[in-house]
Amino acid sequence: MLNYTIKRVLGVIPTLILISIFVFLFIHLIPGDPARIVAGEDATAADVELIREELGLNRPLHIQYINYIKGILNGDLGISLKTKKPVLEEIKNRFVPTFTLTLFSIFWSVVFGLLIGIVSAVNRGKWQDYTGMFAAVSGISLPSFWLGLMLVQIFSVKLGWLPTGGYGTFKHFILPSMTLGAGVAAVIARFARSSVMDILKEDYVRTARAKGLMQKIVVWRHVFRNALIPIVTMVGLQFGFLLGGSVVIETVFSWPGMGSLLIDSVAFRDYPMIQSEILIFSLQFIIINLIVDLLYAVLNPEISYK
Amino acid sequence: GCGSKDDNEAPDQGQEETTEKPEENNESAAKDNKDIVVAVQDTFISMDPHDTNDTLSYSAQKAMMQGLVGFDKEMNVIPVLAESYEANDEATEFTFKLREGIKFHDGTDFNAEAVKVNVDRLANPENRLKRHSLFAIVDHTEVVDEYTVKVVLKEPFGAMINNFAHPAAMMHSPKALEEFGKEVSRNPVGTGPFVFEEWVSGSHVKMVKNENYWKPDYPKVDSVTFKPVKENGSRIAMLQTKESDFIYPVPTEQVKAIDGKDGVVVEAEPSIIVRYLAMNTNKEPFNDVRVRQAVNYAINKEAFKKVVCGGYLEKMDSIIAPNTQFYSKQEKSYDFNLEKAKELMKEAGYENGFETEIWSNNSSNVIKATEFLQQQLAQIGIKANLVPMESGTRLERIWSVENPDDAELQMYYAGWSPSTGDADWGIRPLFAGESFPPNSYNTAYYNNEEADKWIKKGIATADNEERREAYEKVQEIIWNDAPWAFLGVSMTMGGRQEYLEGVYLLPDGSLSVEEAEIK
Amino acid sequence: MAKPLLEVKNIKKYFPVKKGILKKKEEFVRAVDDVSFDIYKGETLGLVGESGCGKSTTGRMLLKLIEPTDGQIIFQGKDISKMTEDEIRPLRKDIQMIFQDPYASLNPRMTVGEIIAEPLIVHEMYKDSEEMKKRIHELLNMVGLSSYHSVRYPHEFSGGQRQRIGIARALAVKPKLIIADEPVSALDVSIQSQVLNLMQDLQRDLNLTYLFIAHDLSVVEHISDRVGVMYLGKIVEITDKDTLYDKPLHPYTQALLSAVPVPNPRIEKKRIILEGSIPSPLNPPKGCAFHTRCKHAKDICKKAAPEFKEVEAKHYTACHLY
Amino acid sequence: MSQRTTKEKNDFNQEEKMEDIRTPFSEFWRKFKKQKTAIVAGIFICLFFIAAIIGPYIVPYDIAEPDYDHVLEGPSGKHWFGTDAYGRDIFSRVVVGARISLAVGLSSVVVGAILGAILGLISGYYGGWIDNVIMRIADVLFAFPGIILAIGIIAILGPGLYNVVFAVAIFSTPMFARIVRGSTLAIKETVYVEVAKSIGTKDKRVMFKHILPGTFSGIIVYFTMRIGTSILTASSLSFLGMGAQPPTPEWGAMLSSGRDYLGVASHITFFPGMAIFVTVLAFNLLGDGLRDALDPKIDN
Amino acid sequence: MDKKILEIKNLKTHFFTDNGTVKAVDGVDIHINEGETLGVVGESGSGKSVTSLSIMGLLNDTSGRIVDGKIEFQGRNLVNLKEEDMRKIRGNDIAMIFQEPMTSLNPVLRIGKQISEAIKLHLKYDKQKAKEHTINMLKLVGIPRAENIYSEFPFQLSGGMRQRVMIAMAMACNPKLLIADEPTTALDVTIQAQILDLMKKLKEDVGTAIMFVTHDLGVVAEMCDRVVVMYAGRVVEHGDVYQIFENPKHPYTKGLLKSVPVLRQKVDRLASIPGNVPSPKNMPKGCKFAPRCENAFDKCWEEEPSFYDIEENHSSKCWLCNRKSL
Ligand SMILES: Nc1ncnc2c1ncn2[C@@H]1O[C@H](COP(=O)(O)OP(=O)(O)OP(=O)(O)O)[C@@H](O)[C@H]1O
Ligand SMILES: Nc1ncnc2c1ncn2[C@@H]1O[C@H](COP(=O)(O)OP(=O)(O)OP(=O)(O)O)[C@@H](O)[C@H]1O
Ligand SMILES: [Mg+2]
Ligand SMILES: [Mg+2]
Repeated sequence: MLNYTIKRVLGVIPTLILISIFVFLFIHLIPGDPARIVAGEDATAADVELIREELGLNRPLHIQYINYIKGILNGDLGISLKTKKPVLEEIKNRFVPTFTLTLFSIFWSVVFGLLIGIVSAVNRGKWQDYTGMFAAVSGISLPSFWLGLMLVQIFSVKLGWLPTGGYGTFKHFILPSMTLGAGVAAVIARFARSSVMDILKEDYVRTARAKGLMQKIVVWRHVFRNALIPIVTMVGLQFGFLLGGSVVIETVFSWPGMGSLLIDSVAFRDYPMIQSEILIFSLQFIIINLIVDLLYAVLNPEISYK
Repeated sequence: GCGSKDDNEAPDQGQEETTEKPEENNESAAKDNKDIVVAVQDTFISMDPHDTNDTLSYSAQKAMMQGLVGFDKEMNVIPVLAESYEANDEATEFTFKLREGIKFHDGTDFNAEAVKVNVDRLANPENRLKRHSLFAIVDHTEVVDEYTVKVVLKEPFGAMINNFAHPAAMMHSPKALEEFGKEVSRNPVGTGPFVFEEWVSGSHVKMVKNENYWKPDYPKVDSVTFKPVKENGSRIAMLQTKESDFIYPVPTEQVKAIDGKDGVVVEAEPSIIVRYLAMNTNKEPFNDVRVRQAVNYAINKEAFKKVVCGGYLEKMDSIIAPNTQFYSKQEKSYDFNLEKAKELMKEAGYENGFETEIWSNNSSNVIKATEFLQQQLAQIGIKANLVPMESGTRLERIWSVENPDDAELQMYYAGWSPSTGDADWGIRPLFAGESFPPNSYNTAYYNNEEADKWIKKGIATADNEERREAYEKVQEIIWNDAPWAFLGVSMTMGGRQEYLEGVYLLPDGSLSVEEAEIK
Repeated sequence: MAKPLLEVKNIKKYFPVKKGILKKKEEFVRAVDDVSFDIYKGETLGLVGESGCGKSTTGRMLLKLIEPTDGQIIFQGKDISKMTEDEIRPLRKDIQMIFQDPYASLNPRMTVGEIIAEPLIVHEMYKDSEEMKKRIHELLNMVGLSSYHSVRYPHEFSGGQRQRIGIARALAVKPKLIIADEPVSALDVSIQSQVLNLMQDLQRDLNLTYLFIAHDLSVVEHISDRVGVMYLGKIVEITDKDTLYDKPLHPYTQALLSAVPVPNPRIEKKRIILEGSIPSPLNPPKGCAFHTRCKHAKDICKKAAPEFKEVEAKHYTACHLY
Repeated sequence: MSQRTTKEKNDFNQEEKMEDIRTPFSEFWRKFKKQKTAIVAGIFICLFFIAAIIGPYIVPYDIAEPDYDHVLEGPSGKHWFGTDAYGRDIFSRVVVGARISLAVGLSSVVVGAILGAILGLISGYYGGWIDNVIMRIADVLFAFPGIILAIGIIAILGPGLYNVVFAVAIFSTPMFARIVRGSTLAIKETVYVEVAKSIGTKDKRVMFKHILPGTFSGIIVYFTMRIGTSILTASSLSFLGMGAQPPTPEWGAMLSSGRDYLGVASHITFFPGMAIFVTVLAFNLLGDGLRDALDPKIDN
Repeated sequence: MDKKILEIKNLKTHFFTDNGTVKAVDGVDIHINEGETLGVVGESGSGKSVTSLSIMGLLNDTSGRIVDGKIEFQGRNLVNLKEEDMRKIRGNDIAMIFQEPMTSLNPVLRIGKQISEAIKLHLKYDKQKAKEHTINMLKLVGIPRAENIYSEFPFQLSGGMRQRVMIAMAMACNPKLLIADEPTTALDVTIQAQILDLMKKLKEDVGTAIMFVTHDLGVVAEMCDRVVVMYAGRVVEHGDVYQIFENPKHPYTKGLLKSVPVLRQKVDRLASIPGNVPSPKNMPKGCKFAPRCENAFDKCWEEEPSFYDIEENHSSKCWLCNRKSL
């Protein structure tokens, strides 16, 4: 298991390097001159040139990249062009809201998704199945921003139960995480259903029944854990979906997270900020998937014992 | 496209700002505390007024910091930290007599030395402050005595006092400047009614009551929290759910739905923000004044007001708004007249119209306005393609073009708030021959020697009569030349709870919370 | 004496398995470990052994579906073990393979006609499509199916019929040698005998040579002329079938033969029951690979691998007892 | 014993011959016919396509013609879905919008699927470093929040429908590549591919004749569902102001511009929202049905 | 003398699929006496497994249903038993071993747990006692290092070991009837020999009745007391081993016996049964074997024969055995 862990951790490195290059190039392809933006609209060409020099934007791309990587390794993500503060400092405050929001969303979407999926699979072809799957298909068919706006209309404006947006107490989490998690819950439900249905056909489930075990035990002890193995991998991938979704959702719910920061930074061509944000988004995704992989190994003794 | 803020040049807008002024407030109990929440449209960028160029950041800063002079609700210059001021006739020396006994939040005394530190900071190009341009003209600052300070300019500039009224000229505590260095932008220390408490990026800026405020009885609330809420619907919802006490701006579409309901009041006030569709006068077909006038006649401003602005728009009858200093109403009317428009097009040789592009930013309100303009222009055969641009792209495509002849810009929809309140800032950046992008905002590439002459005259003196005369001339020339389609003057739309009073929107689109009071 | 059609000399296949954190450490699965045999024209060589002993790997290497790690494969006097794919392609007409699983070896998305035509198309044997069609029908009839079956899809056929299709495909290019990898082990007994009979008939009519891989000793006995017994990547005994079945020399062969259940309730068998199962080819036992399960194991068996030698005329075995 | 036997036997076999030929397609169709919801969804999709094709010619109003005297009117007999801020007929716009949304959804997925299938096939078939490179790149694209990727591409290329198509295609590609690679890896190991190789079939033929068709069932299912996702993504981009240009009646753009009227004239957002929902739902349900019909494991 | 522990009468189990009804088992009569081993042989698809599953009541997860007939176990009819009562019999009175040792154990649960859960359930042992019992069972089936294996996972065992685990699991609660559905088909001959040996020993010690399903006639000859031959969802012949092997009466049984190559019995050419098992969609009207039968005559095509006694305990479903008709 230790070996496996180390192997997986080391395996992430090439991906990270590739991502850093990709992000770096990608950002530089976007039209819009950051020096111009920093200088402001009414700055002279000379001013802009000066600022470009100061920001190191006039150097060859590969030098810029190397400097950028050097900086990262020293824990220096650069200075935000917009606020002129260290990027790390800016992101620090924004990281937690997004991270907690995604965790919240993934938590409840996994719980509900699994529940719906299992109930549907076990009651295949009955009304529970149809209801569950209809809800799930609807979940992935709704535009999330629309859902968000509608939920605010209903739960905040009409009923006055929940705050319309902002970051703070538990109540603040409910609507954004529901909106963000709806699609993922739906995907998980559908996946769980088919995964459970596959497992139900396995020989060892028949063995378990042949022992005279109760349905409940068969489902939870023998089916569930095996069905979980493929689901866990899928949940990891869904995390990327959540991170992306947070960009839209944070706009709708005025959530002070990385997503809304990213939109701002893109508008401002705040290169160091965008780079770092995307890097952190990707890093988060990779780490989560790493954890998922390890969890996968824990669930699957065949891997953890090698 | 008529909200007073969203479709301006923000976030990099030249000048938009706020002033505060003391007023009376009482207490009451419709709300069980005295902490007010103000929801605004965008995130704050900086708390250093010298290095800020967005109105919204100023709105927050103004609650904590103050300048020597400021604006009242009609954009008239009034003394704040200075008791009085005077200028010499050549408009090269400005002397301020300071109010005595004022302390910064950190206990530092406010005096001539403090003013000198601030003005020097602004005037020094090496500091790379965004607002350096307003003070680049300053030659040096002299401390005359403890409470008298004299600012000497390199050359005459008649509108200088308005520059001092601009929030860019608000005063930092010299101690804070020394202590925090560049970090003052996160640690504002001023003389204002509220003391900075915290700024959680993307979430809120919070400030609490200044117990030692120099104006007696103020402030009347315990704290003010500004929250950025981008989504219009969410801002409205916050007002409806009482999560916020004041929101700005209120989307015009929603006014009817909320005004007067559940204790919500919407206030619409005229602003100095003008809405326009700039036409590139440097290029065909808009180098022909007849085409430009035809465009002006072809647009039904009444319908624009109704459809795009929900009725909240004032008529524009000069190139600047009525509340701007030296405004003069123009004779010639550009009221909707399709016949005339078609005739002019025919005269100009464009009987069958032409194809063009309207550039703009990409907020939903702006797109709504440009879509309307597109429909209107179609009436005289102009097929306008809309090109909404996300702001980075817009900057690149407009403000990176060094040579005017390379400009691809044809029509550009935008708004302008001359935040010094002076005609100069309402005209020079937009119409002077020297103001072509990338230097400034003359997106019409309007270049008229006659107009330029008068624009120069207007700032070469501090004499108001002379200035007025100059600006009357300028306004007439440009209005007749129609480098823009003049669409209207925006109204500032603020929504508040009934129990909240004393929060004002100034004509430049900035917000004042100094007199906030819960009734 | 005639030259063999195929000579296999000391072929080995070590599958590398990457180990360790950086996958630097390599270990090898010794799937086939020094195997030699000859096949003569017109004969059937049977290859038996338990699951995982390397029978299929050996068969695949002969076709170069798996690159041998070492050794020579001489087909009609030419060493094919070092040839490139392009050089070998023409030779593929001469060696064909029949696979164990009649369900998996037919592409479910192709009709039977297309499946049988595939080798003809690949080797560009017919310019004229009508002629090719005729050939396909001829082949179908040859294996006991009807022409109208050519437009159907494999899933409509029973296991035995599918195996016939597989045989027809192998015969399409008129091969000299057919490697049959457990062609009947997935079939029911009543069908198995049909296929075995068919293979025998075809051998006689078309003068085919078979390498017949199986784990069922009775089937191998029935169809083969000579039989080789494999254990853990090695051939432990090889001779003509009567000698092998009457007088097996290697203790493993003896145990194997005794383990086969005989469909006769009167026979009371004296079983040699082997303990445990085949060791992993990843780290085979030192010395004689079989010593861990061998009743006769002596000290030498643990130390030295026995030589593969001709103990009696044409009877080769690798055991320290001889 | 009777002589009838042979004849009877022949009859019996003859009967077998008379059975329909069961092609993989007829097999699929037999199973698909059982999927009632999927059939309904399929019919809906056909209707959408018909609307997309003939819509512009049959709608009651010009979609670009403003009527400032009848703005923001609710649904009525005259305007079934009401009118928007310029007094345009929302029903007409929604119907014509089907053309845009379907075109964007379909074409971006087609591009993504073709690119992905080729990459996945090469990657899975050859393995080794090619596989490594392609899959690492796919990983990177995966780790990159999709909408950000799209925003970036739009920022580079500028807004507009073609660019949206391209952006969404790029962001669908890695998933198709993975799916195809997955099936390729599985099919590559099948005995029938080994058979093909043993016969001497060249790589190209093995890839395209034997492997590719086997990946279709996986692609088709994901393809259908992905159209839904693409329509959603395109509308998200419009929501963020980076999608179709006005006055194009793209549903997402309609939603985006209508959202300021929530609570005042909710029908402006309701109908385009429903249009997106129903379309995406239909594609997802069709995809579900296709999966069940194509999945050999499911058989009853 | 012979007490019937299980008696199946006219069992019909049909699957209701999209393609129509598959009559997998269509009128099967089988009985098993206490302590005896009954061999069930037949071609693939002849309904052997479905019969076993019908006895166990494990058709729930499939589209199959028992449409007719009786399964009497110790006098109780299992067909209409409530799931709750059936559960108490399953794994306790009747246990089953499946063909695939590789997939029949849950890959994520430890061996010990998989065996002891049935013990805890049926014998109501506490944890400690269940563990002891489990380890004893593992030892009984000849697993070395039983204590260690207890906490290992299935993937750590070889196929033969897993099958031993399956047997330990099945035998754990001392069932009165053990259904072994092709327990050695997936194993190598040497391993098969080990398992068969083990089963014989267990049977001698415990005296459980075994229903041994297989298609290997050699195994039947070696293991069974009586044999039932199935074809196309029906029993076509039954009798004791000697009767079946030495005096087969049904043409199918005869064909079957002749088509297997037998070690050391040289034949130039094997006999074979022509044709294929009829597909369920295309069943002949009369005797299901008629299309493949050399001796079929008119009547065979029209009418299905019933059982005709040949000698004591030996009967066959063939018109040729009907003395009256001849
Ligand atoms: N590609 C491979 N990589 C690693 N090991 C392999 C590979 N192919 C086969 N092996 C190993 O080589 C050994 C011999 O395998 P092979 O398939 O030749 O056995 P076999 O005798 O044909 O068995 P069976 O009777 O089950 O078909 C086995 O242990 C197998 O696990
Ligand atoms: N779940 C099911 N759904 C539909 N048909 C089934 C199902 N299970 C079995 N059958 C059908 O029932 C018939 C009998 O199957 P069964 O598994 O009993 O055969 P068997 O005698 O055990 O064969 P084998 O020797 O291959 O195990 C077959 O035709 C099979 O197709
Ligand atoms: Mg093999
Ligand atoms: Mg079976």
